[in-house]
Amino acid sequence: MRTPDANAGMRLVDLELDLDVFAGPFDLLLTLILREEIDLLEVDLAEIVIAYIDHLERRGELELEAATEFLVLIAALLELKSRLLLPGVEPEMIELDPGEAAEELLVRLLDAHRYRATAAYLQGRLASQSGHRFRSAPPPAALRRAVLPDATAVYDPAMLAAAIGGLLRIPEPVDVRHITVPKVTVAERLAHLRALLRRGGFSFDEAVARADRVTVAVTLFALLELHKRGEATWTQDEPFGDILIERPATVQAGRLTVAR
Amino acid sequence: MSQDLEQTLEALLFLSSEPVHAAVFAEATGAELHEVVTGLERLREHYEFERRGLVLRELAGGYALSTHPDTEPAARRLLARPRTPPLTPAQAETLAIVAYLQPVSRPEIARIRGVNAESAASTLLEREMIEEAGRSQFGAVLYRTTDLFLKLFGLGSLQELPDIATFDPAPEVEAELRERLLRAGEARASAIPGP
Amino acid sequence: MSQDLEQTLEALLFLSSEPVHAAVFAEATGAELHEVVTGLERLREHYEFERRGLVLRELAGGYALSTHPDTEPAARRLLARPRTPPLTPAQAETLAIVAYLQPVSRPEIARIRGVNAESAASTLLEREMIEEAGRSQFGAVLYRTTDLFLKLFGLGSLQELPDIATFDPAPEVEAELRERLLRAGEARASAIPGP
Repeated sequence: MRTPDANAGMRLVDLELDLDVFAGPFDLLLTLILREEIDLLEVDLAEIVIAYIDHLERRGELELEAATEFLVLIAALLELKSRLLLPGVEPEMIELDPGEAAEELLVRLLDAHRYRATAAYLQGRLASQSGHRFRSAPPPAALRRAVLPDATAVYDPAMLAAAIGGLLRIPEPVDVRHITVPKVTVAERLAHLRALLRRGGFSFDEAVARADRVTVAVTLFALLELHKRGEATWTQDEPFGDILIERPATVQAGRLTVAR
Repeated sequence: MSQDLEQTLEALLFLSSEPVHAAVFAEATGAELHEVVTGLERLREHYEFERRGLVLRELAGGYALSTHPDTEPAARRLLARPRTPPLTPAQAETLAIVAYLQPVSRPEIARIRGVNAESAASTLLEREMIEEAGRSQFGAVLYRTTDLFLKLFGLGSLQELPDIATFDPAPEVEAELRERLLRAGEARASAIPGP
Repeated sequence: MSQDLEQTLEALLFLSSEPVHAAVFAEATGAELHEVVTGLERLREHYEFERRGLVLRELAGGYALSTHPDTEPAARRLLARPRTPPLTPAQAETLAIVAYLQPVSRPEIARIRGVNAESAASTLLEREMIEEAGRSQFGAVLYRTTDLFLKLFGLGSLQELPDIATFDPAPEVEAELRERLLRAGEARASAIPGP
């Protein structure tokens, strides 16, 4: 039914990319990623999406099937990439070899195809039923009137008193005094952490002692920033354990060697 | 062709909840008016002579199908069974307000509950646990409970409604129940942050 | 008696807007279940052999009358609207996934479709083709199909849906997808470039 050339679904190969790490057709990039010849971490997926949108604009039409397929592929890539960005969360997923990654993408694509076919079946089925109409008029009121003698006690009257009791309860006024406008900034916390670093290593708990939750969050954000800039490194022996922060042992040509 | 017309007329009558004029059928089927009238007559005879469960009746507004009077007892047994699924919290609250404050208007119920009572009240009306009881001085429909309500709750009369003191969180407050419910409802409404 | 039963069943079917179980008819008519089933079967044959405008159908686990599809053009002219608006591709895909995987969560639907299912699911909920069916262990709302879905799609039960394997992509499609995933690069490298 499908031939490898000349059909709507194949038009994805027309998508030419010009990225920092790669220039060429989209499916070649996909192949190279799956074979780990290009590091997925280095690929800016947003750039691919923008290229695809430009591509659509140039064509002046939206090919639904090709668009769906592109979305499935890019979503699968995004998920793979997000797993790579979160080391330690699912270690077995990082071990995914190119064959397995391709297999996973293939399963996705097959599922998408399968349910697209099912959808077409359901649409056809609904259309084939359109000649069957049902009467929607309510039955005559005279026939519907409940017959009193048939009725038996099925509800507990206490339910009514309980409902009224609940409605009589006047709610506690909401206390909003504890909500304060957070004034802490990343810049302040960066300065704080740098000051601590100058004294040598420190623990995260120490850095946020007696701070409120917003300050803790902003401090963590500042710490990530320090790490990104190569100014700090950290170790955490166990999940939810304290984090020890130190200056990197050595800094070589901007690349970071983690001190252990 | 005429069998087809009779078939089509039967389907159109089945779908119509109100009586329909022969001229309307003529337009829908593309047949002549006299053909439609003949078709309807044959349909009427079919139901009558074959002793079907349906009857074709000519009313002021046109033609309509209805069920044969002989089937009425079975129809009642099918349709008039009291439907008594468990009440949702919204329905229980609405019903309790009507039971204790009757007659009470829908806007008042909404004020006490702090939320719209539209759908709960409709369900209770449909299940014949509450009914309309005239209008308030501002024109709002008033509700009261029905005899079926008493029956379904095993109550001899409204005087047998449980004393709310056992469920009342603030029994020391001496005030009219209605006033206190409204005050609590307003407090609830103002406690919910507005949009 | 049996003519009476058939007559009564016809009237009860006419009055019921939703499919009704044979057991409910047995209760309403006072007849035995097997008599009801036989009566319904004879009614079905009557509509079919006498070419009536109505059809007796088994839907969503019960029995319901509908109009004969031959009468659809006239019904459309009379009621001036199509019976059920068609589904968009996104709605149909979402419905397909719910029908086959139920109960299924929205994120799972999105994962299979590769795109957000928000708006399609809302429309299907609004059209009452799907409904909520509790929550998953992660708190996501689960969906299942409704009886209205079965009714609209002419199904007696979910078992009547074709085996999902029926919709497996053809082997050559699967081979082609595999090919594209792994060998498109090579193929392109050796082929003449350009669209």
